[in-house]
Amino acid sequence: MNSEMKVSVWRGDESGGFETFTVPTQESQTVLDVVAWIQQNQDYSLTYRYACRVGMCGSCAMMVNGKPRWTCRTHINKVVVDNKLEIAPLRNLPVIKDLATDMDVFFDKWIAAEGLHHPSSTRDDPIEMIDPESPNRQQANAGIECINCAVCYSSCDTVNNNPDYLGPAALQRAWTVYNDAKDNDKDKILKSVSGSGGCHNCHTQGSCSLYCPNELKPMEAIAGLKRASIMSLLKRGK
Amino acid sequence: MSIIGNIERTDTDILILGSGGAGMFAALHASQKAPAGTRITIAVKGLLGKCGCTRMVQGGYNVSLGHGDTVERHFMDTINGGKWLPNQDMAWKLCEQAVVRVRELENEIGCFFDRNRDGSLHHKAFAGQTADRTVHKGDLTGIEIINRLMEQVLSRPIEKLQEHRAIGLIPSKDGAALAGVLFINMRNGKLRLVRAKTVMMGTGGGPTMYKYNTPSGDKTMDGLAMALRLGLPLRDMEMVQFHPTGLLAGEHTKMTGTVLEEGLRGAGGQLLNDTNHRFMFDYDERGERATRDVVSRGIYAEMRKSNQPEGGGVFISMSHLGPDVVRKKFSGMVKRCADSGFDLAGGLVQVVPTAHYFMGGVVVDPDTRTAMEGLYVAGEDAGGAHGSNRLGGNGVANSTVFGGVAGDVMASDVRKMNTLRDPDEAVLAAEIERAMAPLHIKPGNVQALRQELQEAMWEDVGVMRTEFGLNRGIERVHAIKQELMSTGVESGNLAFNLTWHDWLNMSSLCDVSEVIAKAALARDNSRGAHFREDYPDSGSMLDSWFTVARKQGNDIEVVREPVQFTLVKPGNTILPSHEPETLVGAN
Amino acid sequence: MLDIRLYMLQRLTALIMAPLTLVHIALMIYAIQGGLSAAEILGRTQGSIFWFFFYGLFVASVSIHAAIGLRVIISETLKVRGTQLTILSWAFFLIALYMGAKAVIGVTLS
Amino acid sequence: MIKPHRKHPLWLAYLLHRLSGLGLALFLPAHFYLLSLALNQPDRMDKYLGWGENPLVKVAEYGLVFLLAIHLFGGLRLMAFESLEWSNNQKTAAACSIVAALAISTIFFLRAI
Ligand SMILES: Cc1cc2nc3c(=O)[nH]c(=O)nc-3n(C[C@H](O)[C@H](O)[C@H](O)COP(=O)(O)OP(=O)(O)OC[C@H]3O[C@@H](n4cnc5c(N)ncnc54)[C@H](O)[C@@H]3O)c2cc1C
Ligand code: HEM
Ligand code: SF4
Ligand code: F3S
Ligand code: FES
Repeated sequence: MNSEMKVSVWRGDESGGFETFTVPTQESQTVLDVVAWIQQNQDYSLTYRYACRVGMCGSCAMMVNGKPRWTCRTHINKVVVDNKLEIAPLRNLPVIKDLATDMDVFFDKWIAAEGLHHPSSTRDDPIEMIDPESPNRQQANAGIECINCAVCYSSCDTVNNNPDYLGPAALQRAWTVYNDAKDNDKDKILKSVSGSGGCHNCHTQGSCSLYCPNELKPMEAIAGLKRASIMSLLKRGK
Repeated sequence: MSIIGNIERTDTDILILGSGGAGMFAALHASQKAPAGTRITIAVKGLLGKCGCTRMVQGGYNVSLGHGDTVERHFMDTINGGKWLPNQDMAWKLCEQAVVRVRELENEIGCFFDRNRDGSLHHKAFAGQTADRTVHKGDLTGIEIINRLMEQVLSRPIEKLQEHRAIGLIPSKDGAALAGVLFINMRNGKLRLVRAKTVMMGTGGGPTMYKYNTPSGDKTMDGLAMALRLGLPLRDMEMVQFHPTGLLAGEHTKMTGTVLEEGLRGAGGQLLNDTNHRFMFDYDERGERATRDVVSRGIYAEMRKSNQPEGGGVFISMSHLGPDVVRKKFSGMVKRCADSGFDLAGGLVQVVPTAHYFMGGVVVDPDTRTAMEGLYVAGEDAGGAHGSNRLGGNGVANSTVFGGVAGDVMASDVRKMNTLRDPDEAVLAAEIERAMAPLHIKPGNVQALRQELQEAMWEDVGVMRTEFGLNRGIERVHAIKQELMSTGVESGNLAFNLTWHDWLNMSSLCDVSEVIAKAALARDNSRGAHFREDYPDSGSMLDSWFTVARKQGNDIEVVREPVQFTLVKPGNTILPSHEPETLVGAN
Repeated sequence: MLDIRLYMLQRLTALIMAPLTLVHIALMIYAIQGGLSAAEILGRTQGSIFWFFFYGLFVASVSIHAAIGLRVIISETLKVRGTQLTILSWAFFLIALYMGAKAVIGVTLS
Repeated sequence: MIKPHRKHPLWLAYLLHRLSGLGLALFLPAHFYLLSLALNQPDRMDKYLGWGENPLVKVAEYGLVFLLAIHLFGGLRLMAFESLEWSNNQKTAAACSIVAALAISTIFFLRAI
């Protein structure tokens, strides 16, 4: 690899544009390191976001060469082509400045999908016995390690086309909660994912499952919700 | 001074700083217990739930919920681990309430911790414990805890101020109580004063002034620096916990310093020096499986011996266990190393001790109250629960337990507080002035100073300390702070101006670094995480004392206060006499 | 833009059409092979109740199915929403149904 | 141009399904119109069918059946994925449906000639 690369970085808000920097390449260097290097050495005003730097917090995701990725865990060898790199803020979210987006809608939808626990017991009750190998638990476990990085959300064109669409991460969370033996309001979940922004809008584009850095499968979770909601409609008329 | 008239001013009743385990639980409990109509606000330096260290918890959460374990046993382990320095009432509350908190997390918040085949909670054994006590969700326990908490907070009418960085605690006019908190709204660069009847600070400490460190990037000791400026007493400030195996990948990458999990050593991982010698047995008969502090010192000593110009670390080797086995058992770690270009399963990965957790913090009572009315502190910002060393698994227990306590206590205390207090405008003006100072001087390289500070602390106030080194460290920190005060930041656009925040980070880090060094100088013995080469002895347990530091004018004053053995004295135990010493391996 | 009702309708109609379409394609292959004329087609189908129901069902299904499909495409690409969208989808449905019905009647009944 | 994040089989299958559905929906009224002509003006219909000898129209017809076949198999693939417990063979299924569609329409095309 060359000892330098040309990095185009998005500047400004939605109406901004790319600016190009020359960045020295290093042996162990992630895309996040590239961005930080520019801020620390070339342009003090560059804005980006990160926290954990090890792929746990999901706050560093950006578009790298047009594909959404977690940048703290993306080695530049994986993405640099012809000594060039293009870095932009995540798609499908409002841009605050440069590489930082406003993730509020993403989380509003998470809650709107009822992606939260509906308790069936309290802190005074014992911990519920749950067989880790039971089919429901397996389904719930499949999506539980989501770090809400919004990579899937920004890869999905249905999100882009339909502002009401809850999106893959929120729906996957709803599916996880739905399969949790401890959850007490499954009807509420099905209801909230069956509306005009719900799971039935998913066209199985598959980008969500392809790009999820944790190899989760929101597409399959959404199919699960479609099934469950239809079954419930057929069985009970709701 | 005109800026002070320009800042935004808003009010709330209960204000919470930080969205780690402490902040989230405080917000939840406050919203459950406070009288109807109480306004609750949570302000955080990053995005809600997506910053701080609780999210990064890997190993798990200590709770005595099985295998014959008891609160008493958990308590005794905590006291022994902290080498008799913990505040015993806090430690007791920690162990006792952890049981309630884990049930709350499971039953009300919706966390799912790993189960045994029979459906019961799975507990694993963390080092330094006499029972299998640690509940976990794989090795991503923190994500599970914080995500579930985040959902609950987001679904409640709790005001959130994201990317609002607290920069000053503002007392009331008479100085008797806290009036509010000064923030920078990072997104637009504007200042905002939020008045509140009660404020809980849970900004999570974070020893990121060391060359190698594990915490999330947003943590820079802001809370402790603010408390220091307010004149509050801070305890155990010399106690910095190093994790023995941080990844070493070069100075230019943020991957450096991040934790390679404890389990690697537990499973038989070997530490080799640059001559391929497995050195840990030279230091301790338990070899790589010795406690964190011992292994950290072993590695540090080895690094000093080899004296490589590059400052290289030592190597962790797993391949003798069979690369495929390693790949399967530690898939997360193997992938993470691969992402920075290293082969953990088959090759050698360079590691160094890395600053991990800060035991020191604001002096609080077991109800999280501080010396100042209206201010509560919980989580890593609070001192006392761990004493000189924190057991693995007690960190997140501490932040969630005391965060919840703070929420409950504030919810009841606000009932007695009828009005908001008026801020001391002079302090407010001074805090604004302090934060804006770098914007008026010639811009310079803040990052270079951060590196200098991290070198200085690593070399002189690090894993092994001496009087000479500590004094030199203090001087170096002073010089760096001075340099910082004459280093400016480009002020053209204050919206999301990270370099301005880097500057403010440095300011907090310098202030607290000085306190760490001075407290370390005051402790002329070696306890827990604090090791003095010139005083290797631990001192008399019965006469144990802890350091209390506070700001006096421009100086830091450090005094010793005796530990009150309110529940158990050194040499004794509260375990019934028939109890075995350890339950690990018994079942 | 697609709630569970519309989704069900779209899938249901698709399921109905799938076998019908296969039969229709097979028929066309067979017909074209023999060289096709209007009279031939009509001869086969006219006056047949079976073909009336066969194509009638197809027309009903396809009108619903395509109207819902277009509704989604229109809303997603042209950002048309609300009443406007409802009017458009109904309009397509009714036109398709009307034209389809005319064709089926013409081909099978008269 | 196809944006980078879209360059993968499932997204292309989605695009294909949408375009084929759209094509069919636009063709449908025309087709019905033509058939209803059979009722009123059988001559004109014969004239149209006469065009069938025209290679261009052949290609167009080939295209229409192709669309129908693609859409049919794509739709079945989708519904199978949605309603059966999921399988990991999505991509294979997508590919197979296209192949099958091609095969059917090729048979049709060859026989027509
Ligand atoms: C890699 C790693 C692994 C760990 N593993 C374990 C483990 O297995 N078991 C265990 O028990 N403990 C573990 N710990 C320790 C544990 O994470 C912490 O002790 C605990 O989570 C601290 O919680 P907290 O709420 O006090 O702070 P944090 O969770 O760190 O939260 C601090 C919050 O305050 C915010 N903040 C900071 N400054 C400001 C400011 N100026 N204004 C506003 N907000 C601010 C931060 O952004 C953040 O939201 C680990 C720590 C790390 C770093
Ligand atoms: C023959 C059997 C058919 C089957 C099995 C079928 C199946 C489907 C399915 C499952 C969808 C939903 C796609 C999605 O949500 O992404 C769909 C969409 C659609 N169908 Fe069909 N269909 C059939 C016939 C037709 C016909 C004959 C037409 C038109 C005349 C048609 C027009 C459409 C349109 C316009 C869409 C919308 C495409 C989109 O949303 O991307 N379909 N079809
Ligand atoms: S599903 Fe994957 S890509 Fe989507 S938010 Fe969760 S971790 Fe990120
Ligand atoms: S990318 Fe979007 S359309 Fe569905 S399969 Fe994933 S949510
Ligand atoms: S910085 Fe946390 S996921 Fe990248």
